[in-house]
Amino acid sequence: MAETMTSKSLPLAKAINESLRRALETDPKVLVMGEDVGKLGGVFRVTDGLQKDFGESRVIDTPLAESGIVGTAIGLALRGYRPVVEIQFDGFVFPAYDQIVTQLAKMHARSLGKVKLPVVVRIPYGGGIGAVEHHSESPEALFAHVSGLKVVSPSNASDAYWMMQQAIQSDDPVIFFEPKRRYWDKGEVNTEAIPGPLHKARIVREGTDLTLVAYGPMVKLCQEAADAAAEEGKSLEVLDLRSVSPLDFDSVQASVERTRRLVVVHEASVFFGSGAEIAARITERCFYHLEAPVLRVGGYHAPYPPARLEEEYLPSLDRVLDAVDRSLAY
Amino acid sequence: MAETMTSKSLPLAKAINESLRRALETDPKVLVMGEDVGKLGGVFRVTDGLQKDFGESRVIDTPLAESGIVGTAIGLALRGYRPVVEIQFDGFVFPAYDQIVTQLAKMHARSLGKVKLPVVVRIPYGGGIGAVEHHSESPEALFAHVSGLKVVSPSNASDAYWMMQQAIQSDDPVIFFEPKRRYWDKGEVNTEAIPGPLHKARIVREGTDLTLVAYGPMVKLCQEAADAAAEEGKSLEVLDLRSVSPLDFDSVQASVERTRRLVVVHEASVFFGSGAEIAARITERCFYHLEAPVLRVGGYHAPYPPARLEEEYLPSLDRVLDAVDRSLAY
Amino acid sequence: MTVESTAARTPRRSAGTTGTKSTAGKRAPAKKISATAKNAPGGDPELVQLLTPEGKRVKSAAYDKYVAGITPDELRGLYRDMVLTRRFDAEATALQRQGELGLWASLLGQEAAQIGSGRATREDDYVFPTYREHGVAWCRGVDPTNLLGMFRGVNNGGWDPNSNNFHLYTIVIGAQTLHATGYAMGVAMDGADSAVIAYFGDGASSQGDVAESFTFSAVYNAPVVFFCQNNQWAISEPTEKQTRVPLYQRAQGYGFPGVRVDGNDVLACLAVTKWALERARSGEGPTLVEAYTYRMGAHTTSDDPTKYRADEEREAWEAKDPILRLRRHLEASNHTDEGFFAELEAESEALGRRVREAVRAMPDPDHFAIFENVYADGHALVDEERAQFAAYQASFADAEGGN
Amino acid sequence: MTVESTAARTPRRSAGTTGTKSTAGKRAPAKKISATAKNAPGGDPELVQLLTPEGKRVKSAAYDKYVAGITPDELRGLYRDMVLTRRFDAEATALQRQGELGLWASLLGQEAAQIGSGRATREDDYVFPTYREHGVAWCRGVDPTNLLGMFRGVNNGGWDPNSNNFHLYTIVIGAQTLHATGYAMGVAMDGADSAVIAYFGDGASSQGDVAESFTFSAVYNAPVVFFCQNNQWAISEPTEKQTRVPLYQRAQGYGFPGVRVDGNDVLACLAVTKWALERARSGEGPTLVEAYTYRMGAHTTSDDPTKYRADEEREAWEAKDPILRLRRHLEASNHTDEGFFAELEAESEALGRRVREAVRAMPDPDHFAIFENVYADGHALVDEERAQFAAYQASFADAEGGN
Ligand SMILES: Cc1ncc(C[n+]2csc(CCOP(=O)(O)OP(=O)(O)O)c2C)c(N)n1
Ligand SMILES: Cc1ncc(C[n+]2csc(CCOP(=O)(O)OP(=O)(O)O)c2C)c(N)n1
Ligand SMILES: [Mg+2]
Ligand SMILES: [Mg+2]
Repeated sequence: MAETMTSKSLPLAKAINESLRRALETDPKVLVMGEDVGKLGGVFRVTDGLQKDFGESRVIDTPLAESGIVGTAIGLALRGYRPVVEIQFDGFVFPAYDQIVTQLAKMHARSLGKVKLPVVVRIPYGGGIGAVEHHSESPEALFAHVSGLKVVSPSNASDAYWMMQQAIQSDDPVIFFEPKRRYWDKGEVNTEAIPGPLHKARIVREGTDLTLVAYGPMVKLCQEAADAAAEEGKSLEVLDLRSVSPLDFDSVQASVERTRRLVVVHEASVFFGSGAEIAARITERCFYHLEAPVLRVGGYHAPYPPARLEEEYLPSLDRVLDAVDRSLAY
Repeated sequence: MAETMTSKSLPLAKAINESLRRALETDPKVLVMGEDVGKLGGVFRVTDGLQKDFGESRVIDTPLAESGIVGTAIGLALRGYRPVVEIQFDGFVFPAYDQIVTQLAKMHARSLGKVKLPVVVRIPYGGGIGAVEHHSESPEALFAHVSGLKVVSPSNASDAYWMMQQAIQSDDPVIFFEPKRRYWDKGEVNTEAIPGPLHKARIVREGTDLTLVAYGPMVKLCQEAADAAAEEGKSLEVLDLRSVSPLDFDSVQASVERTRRLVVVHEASVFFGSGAEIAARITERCFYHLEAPVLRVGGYHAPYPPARLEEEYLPSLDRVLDAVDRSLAY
Repeated sequence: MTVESTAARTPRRSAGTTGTKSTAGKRAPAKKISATAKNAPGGDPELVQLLTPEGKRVKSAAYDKYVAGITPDELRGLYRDMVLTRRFDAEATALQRQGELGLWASLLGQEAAQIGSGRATREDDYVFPTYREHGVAWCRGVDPTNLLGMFRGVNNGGWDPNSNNFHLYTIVIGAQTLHATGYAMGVAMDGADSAVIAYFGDGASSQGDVAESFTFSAVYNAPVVFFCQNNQWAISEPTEKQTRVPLYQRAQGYGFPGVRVDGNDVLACLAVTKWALERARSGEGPTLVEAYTYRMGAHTTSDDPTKYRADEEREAWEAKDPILRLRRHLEASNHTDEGFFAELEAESEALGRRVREAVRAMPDPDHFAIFENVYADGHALVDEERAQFAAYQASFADAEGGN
Repeated sequence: MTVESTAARTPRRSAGTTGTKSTAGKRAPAKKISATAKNAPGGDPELVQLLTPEGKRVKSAAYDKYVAGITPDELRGLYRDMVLTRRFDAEATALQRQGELGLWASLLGQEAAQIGSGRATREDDYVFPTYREHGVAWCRGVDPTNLLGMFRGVNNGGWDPNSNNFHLYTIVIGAQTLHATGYAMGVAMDGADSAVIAYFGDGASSQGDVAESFTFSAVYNAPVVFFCQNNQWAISEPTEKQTRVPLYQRAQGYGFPGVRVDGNDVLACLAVTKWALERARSGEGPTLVEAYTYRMGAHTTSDDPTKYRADEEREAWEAKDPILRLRRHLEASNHTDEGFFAELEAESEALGRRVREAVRAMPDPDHFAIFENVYADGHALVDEERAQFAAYQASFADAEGGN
């Protein structure tokens, strides 16, 4: 893509930063809040410079209490604000889980539609950065199971920019999972392109022999797997889900009806993970099309391991290709 | 079964009560703790009379704070106690979710096996009792996805009695989901029978045309469905999973290899629910055996509705039979 | 004859109220937060009381001014509010017994705490209740029949929170205190001089969320009043299971004042809440009010208090009845006559009848309501499931038609 | 030359210690809980100090007795502890820079708070740390190299908590205060007279879990000391983002005393913690100690404090350095000589070397460790996945073998 005035190459983290900046500029009701989001600009610098430019009442350093952060964000939303909340790391969202599940997710329904809670909960998630415990988890399934929430995860800078715009504009609470190990990956961002819908999957690469489905950090891995498979003469289609709830089953189904084989890849534990839901529903929708059972590649049913073991724990090129081979062997 | 000295007919709630009593008698390290478990004997009377007989330091009324309850139970377990914690209703477990997920589930692994946390978290769960919001939910998938936890749910008085014994004896944390709408259902309990393993499924009824899989409150419904189907000449096998994590896939597989059709029934939302995991794994294991996709009957992707709508929300005889018919139609 | 709350309010949520007694308008610039929490005016009274159980007006140097201008008419209004609230509550309890409601959480005994504090709020203030604030709802002008929907099981909250600035009932203990704090932060950001009041119980004081709301409100100096009705019991647990010191003292360690008020004294509750709300308005930040009262009835209609508490305790509190107390005061002051009480009795009866009729007429929700309002912007899966549900429902119609 | 903590302890977890200064044995029957929290002895001192920054010993009527019998040898021991802890910490920081550790959380500046409080504990006491209590670990006799495993990424906690009654590091802020409280409840149930100490930071004070641990410990009168190291910063947030009054005051509203101690004064930290632990032992329940100190370095090696704080602040605190202060005192008291310092320097070097070597020699964990210790009693799925993993791994070996 030719670089235009409105198109620039940005790391994913910076794309989110610019998206937040745009939202803060456009809508005086937008707030950014969380631990260390102010002067420090967040531990990943995603909110870098925002407090300086928008002030302490728009970009708010909060006390160290996640339930309090989400709970007060709900109150601010009730007052007409649109808070974008940062949870510092995936493993620290759980103190806020009660407020998210019992309040944020349900208040719209509880009020018979009278109350809207346009709150975005940003969560840097996933592993691969050599971090200590609680800093590498992928808890998306724990939110997708909960109705009332929307759950999305961009895989690249452009999606990060635009999906954040759309998440903030959404009148529903959105859990926004940011693939932290891709924060520094650059991508072209066109800040004027009209984006597709927030919850629509995107074919990243077309193929005919098998469909790889992923979202967030695993999309890149699947692209690499498709490259590697291509060298062996296998044509893999790669689908970036972008949204886990709602999940664009139509796009997955359409792809699988063509390729007849499906492998789902995510970092989260396989057991009760997104892959289970995708496998179950796609098998129901494509029962006569599937030449092989839907296979899943993901984390094991074990706590995310210490950094020196994470390579073995995480889906890798070889593990994806192994699943591809197993699927093709049917 | 003939009533012996050690066999008696008990409501499910009373079976748990007697099981707790036995544990308190047998092991001085066993504690019962929670809101209103003492003098009141719990809002469902499951702990009725226990404080009177074992005193306030064995049967402990706690402050109204679920995180505190589970967090201090962890500390007590570290000191060598075996706390059985009550969460008053399903919808109130979420304030404790952080302690459960980040501490209770992970401490054994974190300590490289040095620390064991034999904590049982009792949760009366599920709907069908005409209750107000937060009192009818089925959050089991949110615990099954988390490694380090075991998740079980008895369907009848005998299992309630014995599974509680086994859960308390287990050196792992066990989330014990009690089917509150079956609390008053009576069943024969033999307090001397040697039970099967805690995590093994049980064939409740043999059949040849299709397998119904359920646990907790839905087992009875599946039995009724099998009865109704039998009248139409359909032979359904009913499997009571008893344990959601670990999940006895071997037994499900064995059954499905015979019946070639599977319907999973649970109250929780279908989306990202137990049925997804069962469908995905059984499809993988029985790909060439299945004549139809695994079908799921469960709650909708919507908050548990107000009482006057719960009948429509919950799996019903008709909805189960409808899924059976759809499966058999393949 | 229709019966409405004395002060049915026009829906509005922003500042600049036209409310009678308010000096509405822009928020005063936040005062510098003092490094230590100042105590309530008048030192650290263990229990603020303006009316004795016998109805005698006692002086309070600190709080008299907040009720100084109160007219006999307003006093009768408070009395009327309490009587009608109690009548409504009794009717709801009866309706539960008759099977019209699945559950009821009675406020019996807490009328003064609720009417006193509720009447202290200004139209543009915002209220975050628990599940028991029927009296506060009354003061806010919420139609009492609306409160019954969730207890009947036809909805999870049957009113528009923004119509009366009265949020939906919150069942998860303590959660609403954070919503109140966030809302109050928003009020302050808007530069409005409204205040927010969050209700919670003695049991709730143990929840982490309540503590976090204290921290947030103190740090941001949010204009919020924490109104704790210490009714001595959290279901079966006495307050000693939650704290070993009086609850109002909790505030001080967070840097704002706490005060204990006689929760069965409607005048004292009115005065203390007014004081606290004025602090909020004038930029002095949060206050904790502990209304010391008693849950005269069961926790809810599902509860059996004989399991855990003695009759004598209840009897002792009956002598401090909030309604009786004000009646004695009104009578001693010659503010009432036979006619007033007779009229009120008729009004009560009418209210009871209206509530009864309204509940019985409340239709079951449409089945498709399950799928409504799950999302504001829609969700593909909900649409899909709704369609499946419709087809499934239709299949019965077909089958029936086919018979 | 091996370097060990001055008081390496034999593993034990029950009461009845043989520890030198303990009057171990059965717990005193719990005293009746007083209705109001008593203040720390000596009134409500804003800051307990026994050594000025210049090393001058100042008198404290309330706390002198807790360090009255301290010998020059013990003073030198405290000094040695602080110096070696700082050396260890510096070595770990260096190892992180060299890529041997993935992360390090330095305790630089907090040596007095940690050594003072750590040395106040008795062998049978139990410690619940955060992730920064390297000095306390040292006092408990945990081999410092064991602390490095989680920062290197080879484990999530590399020691047996029951060997030294020193729990694993807890990263989720505040969670451990509840574990400490529960453990202390268990101690009390056992009738033991051990005490428990829970460490947490100023930032942690905002977490609901910490508030709930205050409530539980107060209600059950649990023998626990809450030791808050207020190092002025929670990553980039100054303490004002967590509270608007001094943190030690938080305790009072929960019904137990709080005291602020100069966290850079090892003697004061020792004395105040001893006082608090003795309260716990003698059935007087919980205490909050706020050690007022300063995080001299970055939050962790990933942090860049220049983004959010000025150098001058750090410089001001350098003048209050905890090690320098005790050194001045020792020198002024003629308790040390050249030899002592030289020997300590050598010991430091040896410790540094040992840590370096141990870390470099730390092997990566076996791949199968992923599947170990997930459950104590096993789990079918873990077994299945382990087997699949083994087969998958073997397939490479096969492939390689086949080449
Ligand atoms: C988080 C949570 N835990 C438990 C419950 C169950 N529950 C409902 S009311 C109640 C007692 C509340 O006591 P208190 O706060 O004193 O309020 P009161 O009912 O006395 O008005 C409990 C335990 C709940 N609703 N939410
Ligand atoms: C629940 C939770 N939220 C956020 C974090 C990320 N985090 C790690 S340390 C820290 C600051 C802690 O500050 P403080 O309690 O003062 O301790 P200090 O680091 O200063 O010793 C934060 C926010 C965490 N570990 N846990
Ligand atoms: Mg109460
Ligand atoms: Mg700090």
